[in-house]
Amino acid sequence: MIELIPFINILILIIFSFTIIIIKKDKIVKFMSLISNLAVFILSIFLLIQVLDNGTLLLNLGKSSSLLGIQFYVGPMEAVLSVVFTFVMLMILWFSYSSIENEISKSRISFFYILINLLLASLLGVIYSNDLFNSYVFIEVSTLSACGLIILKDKKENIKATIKYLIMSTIGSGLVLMAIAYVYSITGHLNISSINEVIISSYQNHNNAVLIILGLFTVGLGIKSAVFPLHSWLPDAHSSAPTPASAALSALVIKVYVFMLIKVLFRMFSYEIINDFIIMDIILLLGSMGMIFGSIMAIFQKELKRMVAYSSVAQMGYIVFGIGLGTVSGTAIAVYHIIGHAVTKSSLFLISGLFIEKTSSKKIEDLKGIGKEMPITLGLFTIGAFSMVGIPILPGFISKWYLSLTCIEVGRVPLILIILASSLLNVLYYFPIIINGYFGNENLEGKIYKSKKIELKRLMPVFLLVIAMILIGAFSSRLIDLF
Amino acid sequence: MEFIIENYYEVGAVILFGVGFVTLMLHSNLIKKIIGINIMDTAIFLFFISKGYILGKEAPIVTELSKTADNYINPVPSALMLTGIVVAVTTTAFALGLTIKLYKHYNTVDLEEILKIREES
Amino acid sequence: MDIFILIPVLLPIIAGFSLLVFKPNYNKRNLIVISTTIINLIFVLFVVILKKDTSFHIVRINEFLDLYFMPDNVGKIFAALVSTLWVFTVFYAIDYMGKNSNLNKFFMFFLITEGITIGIALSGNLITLYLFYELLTLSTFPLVIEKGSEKALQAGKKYLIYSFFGATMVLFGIILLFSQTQNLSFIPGGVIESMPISNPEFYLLIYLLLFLGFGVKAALVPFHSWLPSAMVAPTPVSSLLHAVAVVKSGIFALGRMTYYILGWEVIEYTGGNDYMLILVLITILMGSFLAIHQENLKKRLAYSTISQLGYIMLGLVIFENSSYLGGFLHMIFHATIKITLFFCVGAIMHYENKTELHEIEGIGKKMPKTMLSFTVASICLIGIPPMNGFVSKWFLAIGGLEKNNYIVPIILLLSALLTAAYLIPIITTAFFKGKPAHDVKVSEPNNFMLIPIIVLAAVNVILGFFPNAIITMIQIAASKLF
Amino acid sequence: MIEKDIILKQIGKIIIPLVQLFGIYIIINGHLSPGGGFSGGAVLGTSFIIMNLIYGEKFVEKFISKKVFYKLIGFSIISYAFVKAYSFISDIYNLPHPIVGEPGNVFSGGFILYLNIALGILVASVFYIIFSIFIKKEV
Repeated sequence: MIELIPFINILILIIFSFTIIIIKKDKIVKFMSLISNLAVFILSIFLLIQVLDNGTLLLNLGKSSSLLGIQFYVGPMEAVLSVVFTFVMLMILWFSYSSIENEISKSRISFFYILINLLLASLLGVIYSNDLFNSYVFIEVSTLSACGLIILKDKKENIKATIKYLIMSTIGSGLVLMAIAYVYSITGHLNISSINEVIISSYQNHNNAVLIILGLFTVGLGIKSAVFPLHSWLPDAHSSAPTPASAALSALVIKVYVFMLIKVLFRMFSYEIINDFIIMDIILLLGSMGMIFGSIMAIFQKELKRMVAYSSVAQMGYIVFGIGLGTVSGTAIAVYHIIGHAVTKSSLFLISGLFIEKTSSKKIEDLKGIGKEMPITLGLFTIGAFSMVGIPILPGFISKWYLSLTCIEVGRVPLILIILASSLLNVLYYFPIIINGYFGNENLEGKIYKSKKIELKRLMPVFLLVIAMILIGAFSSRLIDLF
Repeated sequence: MEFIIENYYEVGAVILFGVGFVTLMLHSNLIKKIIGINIMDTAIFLFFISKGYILGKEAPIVTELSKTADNYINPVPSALMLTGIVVAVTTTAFALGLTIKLYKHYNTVDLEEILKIREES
Repeated sequence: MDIFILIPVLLPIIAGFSLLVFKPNYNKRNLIVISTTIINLIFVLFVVILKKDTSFHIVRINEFLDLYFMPDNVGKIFAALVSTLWVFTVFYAIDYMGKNSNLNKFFMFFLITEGITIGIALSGNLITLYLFYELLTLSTFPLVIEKGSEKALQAGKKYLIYSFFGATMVLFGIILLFSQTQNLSFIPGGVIESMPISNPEFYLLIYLLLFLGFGVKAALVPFHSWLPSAMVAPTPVSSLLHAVAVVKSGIFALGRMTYYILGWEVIEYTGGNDYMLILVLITILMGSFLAIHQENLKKRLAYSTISQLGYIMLGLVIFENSSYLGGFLHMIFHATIKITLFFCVGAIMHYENKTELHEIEGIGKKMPKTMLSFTVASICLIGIPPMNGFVSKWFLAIGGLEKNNYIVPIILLLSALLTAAYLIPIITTAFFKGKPAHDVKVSEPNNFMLIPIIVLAAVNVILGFFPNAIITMIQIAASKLF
Repeated sequence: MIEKDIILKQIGKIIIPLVQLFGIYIIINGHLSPGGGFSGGAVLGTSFIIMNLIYGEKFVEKFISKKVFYKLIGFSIISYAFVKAYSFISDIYNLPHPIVGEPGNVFSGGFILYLNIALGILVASVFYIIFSIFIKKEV
């Protein structure tokens, strides 16, 4: 039974999500989505234990051969990712119970939970699936539900952001589908492992085709995961969405596509083949550019959520950078950064949602003195920002450290400068918020002291996320050894 | 030249893909963009299905059990593309819905003009 | 029993957070703060006297994130110095900061900074040191911008940017180093075992990165400008920051890096210390020259700090037994001297509200004890025998001569002259200008402020006469190196 | 709404039931002949759309209201998921040994008939709902 967990996870989420359509009462809706997510989280933990004990799990649906059926491949990476993703989603859902009414009109609340469930199901699908076309379908489902989540908040800018996102990601999925078609035409398989077998033996005959496939996959998935020059949709979409949705989008959705890219590059092809092509250098370049320019653009943002969204672009740069190094350890750090950043960025987004709710302003400059009114909340924000900047023990530092070591390992020492410059730039945009928050007095003068304290009950999910972040940092070496 | 004629399905599909892509990128009208997306998708369907087509063989509908698999074309691409079509339909419907909504708010379906409005406001 | 080592680090931090949690009133807060620092001093002395060179692992995350404490002689001296001076400063600060009710946060960071500085002193490898080094920046930052004015925030920003820039360079260096050695523990003589090393250029890069990175906090010349701007902080903070905690942590980290990580033989082989020697000499002269032109007393002392830090760094770029000894001695002596000077200036600022040189005419008649202490400390700093400043400078000069480097003693002498040139005017203005003595009513500072000043001045004199106890301890540490 | 032409209405009376029957035929015979849930559902959904266009929305609501359509979506998808999951998990009627339908016998081919019906209902409902959302501009 336990080897069916990946399938059951997705099944539970989809069934519950469509049961919500039939139900009218919001309370039951919330309860149901909580139950389903909790169940999936617990099952994912079981799955992780199973995978750690018995090694990689291959699930052929219907127990048929891998040639015909859909295959799920759950290695340690996938198992850890699914635990982290379900955990983050659970926390986001918990957070949304008390705050979603503030942002979405009442008639649409049940849609939110439908879409969240569907989104998580499709994300898990992309993670588990070992079949290219199946992944493609899940990618499309996740894109559409992500679009749906953005449009739920019925404002002008949301519509515009959504259409931008939709068009961009449709281009992306078109390119991915084209790449799949190419792969199918030269190998005759859709199963990633089978493709690998064929390609290893015959890739020299199809050098151009392989290059085209790599390019299409990189650009297509790059658009979807907001890799630097293709990121233009991200700030609009992630900043205008309702807070829990933007947390989910920024923390989970874009990560999944990068993970898909990892699967394509290193499992479908292999390290030896990939390093023969120029594509890795291009990916490395894109990552470096993302790290620097994402941060620079974040510095110039005046709205808090936009700034955090641009910071996501920069952090995607780290992940892509890790991939671009083209070694096993680089990939492991990329996956580690996916995990660390998922936890960190979701807590940052949720906290900025709280700030916006309490100050009723999106502007960063209105946050001066917020630390005196919401000390604990800003404290949590500070820890998250420390991780981004790279204070030791927190995950941000550890990814930077290992990335640097890997740079030296592959003999590209100057690249360390980029990592360090990017973390300095992170200081430049996260610290002013904290400093002005704790030490700026301007907004408090002449005002009646308004208590903006948030009940601990509402902060609990953020607390848990921050604790998880610290744990991820503390157990980093064990995590990285897994991958 | 021979190469092109021999692989006329693929060449056609790639040309169609290019047409769709250019339509998508160069037109600022949202409806045209959506048309472009559809052309692109169709091109991929054509490409994919042509990969499964074998000249002189039938569609894989079993009417006489005596025929073996050699008599039929490869059904996998067709089945996949059925799913692809569903996905494309969904995306198109969603995009059209969004366009209607956008038109309600901005009174135009021209994406560039809409983006300009933001900068002004 | 090894966990005992943790107490000096954790106690102030916990006490600091307890201030935030319990929000005590004025009297209780003072009680907490004073008792914490005194108890902590006792603990530190326990560690210094009782503990042999043992290590205590806090947490071992992986091969590089292995946080542990290892108090050796060098660290013990630094820890003892820090905790001793902190006690004086606390008394001083309580009086200086006044009865403002909103000071819990200030004292919280004040205590936390003590814990972190002791953490730097006791840390057993470079990564632990780096962690505490970063935390030091973060915990002192609120102290710098205590006033909350625009100027203070500006200075704070400058401080942060400089510090993080330095820390980033350090991190770069650490990464490069780790990739070569896989070992960041402090071992006398350095972690690099095989001499001669195969790639000196690489190690030169590491050395320069680490030296310049830590040099930011130690106010090495191209990166010194945060120090004078950070003078906007309240005097107890600036005295601690500039005399003890921050700059000395930078120096201490430099010392650890030079003698315990890279090892002086490796550095000499790469030739990196020659480049740094030039920078250090420039630092000494430039600090002195700039100090002469400052009207503001605190700024004058700040530039003087820069120059004096150069002296200490001399001991880190000239690899000679007596240089090491002199540098280390000067680190201790400068701490006690400079804190005295700052306290005096702060007392004048607090009670007379005078900050500029020309304003303090005749202040020596009004506050004779304070200004007398200032005079004693000045003489010590100038290095007139048999004061303590002389002892350390003597060893530094000897070290330079042993290396056949004649420019060092020359610069030392020149700078001593300049030191006199910027300190003597303060004394003459205070004592010999303004109204005659019998017209002025004597009004000394409060005892809370005065006693630390006088005691510290006395300590300076005593250290000058009897430096042998400390010299012996340093010689033990030095014997492992040379 | 403007009253539609009488010819349209009368022809509709004849055509629409035929279209619907045809759709149902395609759905039910999906496992025996070309066709299946998606294509049949599309035909069926189109018939509702034509109905809406000719006789107005209220006419359709008389038969099946919007809420029912929504519920149909929910139920059909859930039951589809359950049945297919059962087949996946228990390995009954699954690839690579699917039970092949016998031409002429509707109740053959295992679960395929039920899956086709569920899919057909789903597609028909979704088509109609998308159309009605668009025509009323309540996106």
